[in-house]
Amino acid sequence: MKPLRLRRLSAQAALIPTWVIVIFAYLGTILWTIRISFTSSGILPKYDFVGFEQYERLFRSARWIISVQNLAIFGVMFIVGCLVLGFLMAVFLDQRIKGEGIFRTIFLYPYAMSFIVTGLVWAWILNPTLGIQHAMHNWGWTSFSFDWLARGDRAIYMVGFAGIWQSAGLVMAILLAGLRGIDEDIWKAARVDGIPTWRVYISIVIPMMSGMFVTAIVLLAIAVVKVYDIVVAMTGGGPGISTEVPAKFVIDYLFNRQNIALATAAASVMFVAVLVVLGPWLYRQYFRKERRAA
Amino acid sequence: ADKAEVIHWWTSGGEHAAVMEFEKAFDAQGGDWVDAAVAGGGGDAARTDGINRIIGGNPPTAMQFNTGKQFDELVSNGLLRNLDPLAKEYGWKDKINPVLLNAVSVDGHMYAVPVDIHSNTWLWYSPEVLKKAGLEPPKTWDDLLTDLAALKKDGVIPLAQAGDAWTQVLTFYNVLITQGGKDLYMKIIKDHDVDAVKSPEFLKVAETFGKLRDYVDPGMQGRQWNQAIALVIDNKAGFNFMGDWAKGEIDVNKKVPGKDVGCIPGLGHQTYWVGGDVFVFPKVKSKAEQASQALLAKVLLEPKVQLAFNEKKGAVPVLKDVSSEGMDQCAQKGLALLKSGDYVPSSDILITPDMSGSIQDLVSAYFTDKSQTPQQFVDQFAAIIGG
Amino acid sequence: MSDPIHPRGAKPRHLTPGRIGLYAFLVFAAAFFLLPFYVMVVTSFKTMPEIQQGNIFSLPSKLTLAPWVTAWAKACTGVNCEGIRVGVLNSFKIMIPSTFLSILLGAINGYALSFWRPRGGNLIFAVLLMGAFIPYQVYLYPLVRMLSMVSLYNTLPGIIVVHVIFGMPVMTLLFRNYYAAVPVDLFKAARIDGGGFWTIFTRVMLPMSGPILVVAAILQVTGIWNDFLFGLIFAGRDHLPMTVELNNIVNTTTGTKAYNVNMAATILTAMVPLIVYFVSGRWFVRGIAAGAVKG
Amino acid sequence: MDSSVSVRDLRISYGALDVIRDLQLDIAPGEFLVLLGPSGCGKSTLLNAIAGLIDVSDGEVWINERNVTWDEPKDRGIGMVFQSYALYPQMTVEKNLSFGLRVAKHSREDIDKRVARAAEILQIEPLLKRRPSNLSGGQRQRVAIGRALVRDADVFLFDEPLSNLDAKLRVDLRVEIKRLHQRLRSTMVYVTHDQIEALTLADRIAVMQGGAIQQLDDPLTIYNRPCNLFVAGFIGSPAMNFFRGRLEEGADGVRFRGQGIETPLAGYDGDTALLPGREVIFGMRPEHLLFDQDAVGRPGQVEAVVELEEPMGADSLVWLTLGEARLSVRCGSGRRYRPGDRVPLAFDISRASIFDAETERRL
Amino acid sequence: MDSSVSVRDLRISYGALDVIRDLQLDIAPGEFLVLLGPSGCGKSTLLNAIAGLIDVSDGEVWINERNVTWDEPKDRGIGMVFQSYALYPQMTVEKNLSFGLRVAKHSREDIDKRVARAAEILQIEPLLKRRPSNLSGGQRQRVAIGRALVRDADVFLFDEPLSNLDAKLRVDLRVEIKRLHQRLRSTMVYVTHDQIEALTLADRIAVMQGGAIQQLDDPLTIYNRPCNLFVAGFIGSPAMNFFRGRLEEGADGVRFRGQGIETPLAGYDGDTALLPGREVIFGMRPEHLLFDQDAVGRPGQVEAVVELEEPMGADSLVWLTLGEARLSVRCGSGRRYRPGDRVPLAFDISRASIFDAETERRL
Ligand SMILES: Nc1ncnc2c1ncn2[C@@H]1O[C@H](COP(=O)(O)OP(=O)(O)OP(=O)(O)O)[C@@H](O)[C@H]1O
Ligand SMILES: Nc1ncnc2c1ncn2[C@@H]1O[C@H](COP(=O)(O)OP(=O)(O)OP(=O)(O)O)[C@@H](O)[C@H]1O
Ligand SMILES: [Mg+2]
Ligand SMILES: [Mg+2]
Repeated sequence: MKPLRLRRLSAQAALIPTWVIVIFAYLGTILWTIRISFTSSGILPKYDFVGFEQYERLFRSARWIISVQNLAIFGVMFIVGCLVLGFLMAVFLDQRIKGEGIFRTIFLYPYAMSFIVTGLVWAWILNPTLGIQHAMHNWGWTSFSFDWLARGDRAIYMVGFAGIWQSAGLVMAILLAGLRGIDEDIWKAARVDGIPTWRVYISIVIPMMSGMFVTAIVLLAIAVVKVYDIVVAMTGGGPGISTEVPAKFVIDYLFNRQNIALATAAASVMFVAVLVVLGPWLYRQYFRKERRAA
Repeated sequence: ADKAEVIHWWTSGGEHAAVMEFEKAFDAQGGDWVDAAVAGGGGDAARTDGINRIIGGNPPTAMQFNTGKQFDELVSNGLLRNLDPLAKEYGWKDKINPVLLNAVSVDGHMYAVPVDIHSNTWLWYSPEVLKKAGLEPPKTWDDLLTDLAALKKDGVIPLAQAGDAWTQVLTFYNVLITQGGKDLYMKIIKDHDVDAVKSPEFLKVAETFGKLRDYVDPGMQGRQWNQAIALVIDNKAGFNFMGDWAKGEIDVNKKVPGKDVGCIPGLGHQTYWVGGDVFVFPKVKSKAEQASQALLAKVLLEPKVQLAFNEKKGAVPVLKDVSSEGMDQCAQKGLALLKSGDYVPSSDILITPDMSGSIQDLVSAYFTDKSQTPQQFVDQFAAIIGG
Repeated sequence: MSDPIHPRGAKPRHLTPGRIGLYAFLVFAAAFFLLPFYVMVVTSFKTMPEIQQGNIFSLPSKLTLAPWVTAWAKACTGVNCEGIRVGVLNSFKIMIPSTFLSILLGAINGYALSFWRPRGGNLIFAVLLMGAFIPYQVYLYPLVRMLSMVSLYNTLPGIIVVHVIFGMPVMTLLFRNYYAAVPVDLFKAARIDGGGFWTIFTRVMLPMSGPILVVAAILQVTGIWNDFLFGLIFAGRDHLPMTVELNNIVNTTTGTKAYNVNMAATILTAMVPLIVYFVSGRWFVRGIAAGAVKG
Repeated sequence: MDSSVSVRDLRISYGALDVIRDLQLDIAPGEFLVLLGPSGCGKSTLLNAIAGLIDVSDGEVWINERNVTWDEPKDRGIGMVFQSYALYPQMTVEKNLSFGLRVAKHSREDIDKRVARAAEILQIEPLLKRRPSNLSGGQRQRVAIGRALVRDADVFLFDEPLSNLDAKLRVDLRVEIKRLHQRLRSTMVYVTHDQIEALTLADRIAVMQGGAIQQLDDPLTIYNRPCNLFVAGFIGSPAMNFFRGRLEEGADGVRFRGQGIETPLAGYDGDTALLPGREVIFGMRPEHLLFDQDAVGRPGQVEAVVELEEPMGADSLVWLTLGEARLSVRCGSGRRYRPGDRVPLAFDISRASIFDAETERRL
Repeated sequence: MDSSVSVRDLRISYGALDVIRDLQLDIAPGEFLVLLGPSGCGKSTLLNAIAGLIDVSDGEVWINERNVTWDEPKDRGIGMVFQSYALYPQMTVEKNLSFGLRVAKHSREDIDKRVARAAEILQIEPLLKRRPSNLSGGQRQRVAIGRALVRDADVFLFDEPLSNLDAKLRVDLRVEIKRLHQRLRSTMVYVTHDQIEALTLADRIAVMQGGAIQQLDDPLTIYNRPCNLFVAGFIGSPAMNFFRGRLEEGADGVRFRGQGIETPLAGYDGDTALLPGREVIFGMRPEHLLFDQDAVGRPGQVEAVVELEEPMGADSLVWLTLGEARLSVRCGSGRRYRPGDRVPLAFDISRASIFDAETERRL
């Protein structure tokens, strides 16, 4: 028998706060959430059992369906947009340009500001009677029309647009770090091979930076699933319910509409979806690799 | 002095002035008002905060709710103080307007103090804009639609509508109550009568409401209620549907309700749609705080305070025996309806926040999407009421 | 250079179209990113009538500082008219310990998970990773209950604990990745030198975690400083951060919204994170390079 | 028992995989033992087990007559030097050296004394105030050794301490380590996969493969009388030349025949009798082949064709083909050979090694 | 003019710093030229300039009689192999080899043919479908060479292609590169700081220091007749033994005296006359010292004290002290020497090198 080893004990002891948080704040909450989703609770939890009633109602709800659709649209647009714009900015900043520090700060600052007001400013800028369209009309271009934020079928794209504005800088920073980490010799080898620069980026550099892209995508995906502030600040879910998102659905039902059972059902669906969609991928990214390295 | 921490969401200019009246009166009687205003979303943030604090065992002394079912469940879980002893002491049950008394009572026990009566839906108009366009204030819904069309032709914003969903719901109820009538409203909202929803009358309501979609401007999205009424006040738009709290904004702009800005309590059936604000008093342990609650409750319902508060708030006092003297034209019209019995309880009083949320989703989706037909609207409405 | 057939010496440099396009893109992108900030700044210096009449993009015709004064010291919410300055101290009181503790805990987790591989380490990490994807609001209700059970609800330590809880996934992820890149030999050397868990952590690992500490600090300072919801619900009346005040001012619906005041208040509130970005932006990229490479 | 380090029945597994199986090792006090073997054979694992940095699955580790199997690394009286130096990057050299002592709460004077002594031995006094990032590779390595020195360790463990350095520096530091050992006379266990290091440094070499020790002997024995095919092939650069064939009865005793070679085996320095008929592998080191002038008139002389000559300054390597076989010969740098030259070649049987083709053990 | 690569008046500067100054170099077609020098001397910079990967500050680069100073790397007819391999990690070996051709829009058959040929030459056919991460170091190196091969380059440039590999593999790949050169007969320019590689591979070696070429000669000349002290010290492992002293007139001609040594210099193979009175440095390679039995009875015989012996299998290195001087001797692995042994020592003057103490040039 191995004697108990002190060093293991101190490592375990150091993790006690983490264990407490993981068990109570995370695991406990998740289990509680799932439990409540099977009850008929209103504003306060009630521990009865009504089966899948809340889930049935959830999937009958037009707002939930729209929320999920919007999440998909927003998610794809936001992640792709941030990656593309962030990557372009990173690539251009990596060309030994003058004033790199200034540009970098400009690209990053939106991430430092709360969306409560930057969202409002975007709502203005995109508002047809206040913003760009109005300015263009004032300047004489009266046929100019840009009213997507006011159109139910287009508004979600504008939300995505503002989201990209906020987070592209972060992606830029991550990818810039990745670009800086690429072996100089790869560039030389590609030049000797006569490969055009854009081709090097697409065929060689991007695949090489997959680690950085993963980090960026994980951070962006976390933001997508939780997207709330930006919608509230820019559209409040409107016009109508055309820019509703799941997190807002959960929150509205949690406290305003006083139906925590439905809210937790929605949250559980989100959780399961994340588990199913991202779980295997996260597992591969963070656990399988580790086993191999060990 | 005893501290009383009060959560509310009265943060706009008019509301700020009004709530100051409460504070002054309370402090004058030895209390110590600790203000806990939380703005935003028609009280969302404030309610989130308050409810969590009650659950967390650290309740505020008092907390604002809208008249209605928002706090029912807190009552059934025994989290709110029963106000019956106070009501008996001060004789509130006789003095308070019965609609409101009903609304703050659960199983005959009083759990909240109503502080104002609002009519949640009026039609406001700009006499100047109408005059310029050579129009008369409308008498019927058809008049209104004609006027709107005329204004649209003139290039004026016909209907100043805000983008927030709840303002669109107000507009909808205005059509429902004043075009469809009190009975239709009660059958649908109180009795959840699906047949009433499927009746031709309701379809007509849906059609009229749908027609309004044509008269809003593209700037609606992102506009808040006060900006919408401001358009009417500034003579930039013809009409606006909003509750009587709009008068607060009119006052702040140094205009006179009923004169500079016209008010119509209903185009067909003139009806007072009773809503309002209440304060609840969560159960607290400390005796001192309980005393504070008692004091605050008493102050809130003192006639003098009621008058001062409601004047600033643009509402009507909850006490039956207040004189209409000194009130503006619009308030007087409202009070007359109240006295004549031409009133209905607001939907908040009749249905759960859950259902009212579903209705809100439906109404705002319909109002902002012209491709939806009235019939679709009716069917979905029936689904909500029926299920 | 004169004889193209016999090139000699340095290649002649041209300002190539590519290079021009590159700067054009950067300037254009910068303009796009600065647009909202520009609108905020010019609006904050305009008078209300001008805002209502004019174009949101135009420069103020008459510069006024009044909105800034109002935002800082006079703006009303409810019955109080003290501007956003009331929350500043609270914001610092919340942010400093929360940032410190969440980074510390994240670092300990990352360190323990990378080097000591304790039992259940993978479970911790998996749960944290999944937990990061759930909207915060779902946690509110149970957290309120739990914190009130241990009498932390509506206290300064309570709000700090909440920030620590929600900072944990990303902090742990950052530090775990960073320490995974530290040669394990270093850890072994320290063990032979007699270091225990804490000695190695405080005297060997932490001092060499500079770059990632910068990244963690930047993320946490911005996140915690900008938080509104947790501050509102968990901080308690005496510790409300300035974002609650900001929300009250911005979402307050005075007759015509005081947009100039709102903008000034926002810029004032954002000052701290902006300064942090400005000062440490250089290290941010370096730190990310050091910490996030492994994905 | 008189041994400084002793490993008994050691088994180490990662999950289901046994990396080390039933390993026995006794190291005498003051001995310089080198663990040599290809990458992944378990050298570092064994060293880490001795140091207490990984838990053993079974067996015991004794250091200085004490069972330390479950002791903490710091309590084992060892010092360790790593391939990547593993210096604490944010500490000065002095702090690096004294860290362990400070952790163990030694007195200020004691620490100063020990650091000064180590710095003097390693001649790094001028570097004491610098950070590792400002040191050259060789200097870093010295500091890493110093860290073991200050601990007054009885046993020094080295894990490929020189493999990150360039060739020239490696030679210098190798000599320094050897001198250090002569001066301190501590027990040293040294992991490497560089055979020159192993041969030059070791009192005894343990050649490992697949988690087991193949041969444990002094360098010359390992080099000249490798106990099996693996050891023979692993040691020596360029590698020993091997020829497959069989033993046959000839006029002058047993002969080897195979791959175009036929040579009598008289004078073979073997362990067992050579039985005719056996399939064997016949091995000759490049420098033990008799070549050109030296080969003329020797028994079993053949002719090989030059493929390539590699001059190395002091001597040359000549790569030859002989039938299908390809072999290398080391010779003085006198004459130069051109590809295609035909050169006589013979075998110095007294230095050959013959292995059973099946068991691969030396005969 | 008959040269494959020619560098004229080359100057390369980073900012104010001239890394390479006024460098001239002519490489004959089919020649294997090695650039050898300590780290930071500008080897890679020169190679990159030839490849067109950095812009020259002044001067010209000619490849195959064409002035390519301003040409793009791909248009220079070169292939390049990097120390870190620089393989494209996400592509299979086949894709790695063919990527340049695909981009240049070669026909499918042409690509296949070239890849097949390169794969055959390098014997990497079985690896074509693998990713670089699944290859061993040696295999990666081969793929990197293959990438240059498929380009049908006239000139191959290697930047320390073997220094990331372990010793054993280095020997094998060295031989392979040599064979490749014999087979292809392309011009090759090879950067290394490993002198064994330089000696074994090169037709000519350019020894560089501080951005300038010190000596450009064939390996044996460089080894035996280094033109100055730097080259002498840099080449050879262990390094040449140096003794400071002066030339004196003796009975038997000029003698060297210094650091406890006195020896006649008759038979010195020098470039200039040896003038007595000159301060000089006397250098002997470890393998050219006469030692033990060999030294007995030689002129200028002295006695040295053994400090350390390093057996290296094939031979041994013995480290000696002689007065204050410390020196190394390479000898056969017959006898073993113990520290403290006193052994006779003499000098084979015909293989010595004598340098002017001031100019450091060979006399
Ligand atoms: N943490 C681990 N988990 C699983 N297998 C491991 C672990 N560490 C080492 N191994 C395996 O144990 C074997 C021995 O590893 P070890 O590091 O001792 O080899 P080594 O002889 O030191 O090699 P090298 O010369 O490359 O350093 C290898 O096959 C390796 O894959
Ligand atoms: N981009 C650069 N900026 C400034 N100096 C440089 C740059 N690249 C190289 N140098 C300097 O030029 C000199 C020559 O560098 P180079 O890489 O050619 O050396 P090297 O001989 O290849 O060395 P090594 O053997 O270490 O690869 C060095 O002193 C180096 O510091
Ligand atoms: Mg190892
Ligand atoms: Mg180099």
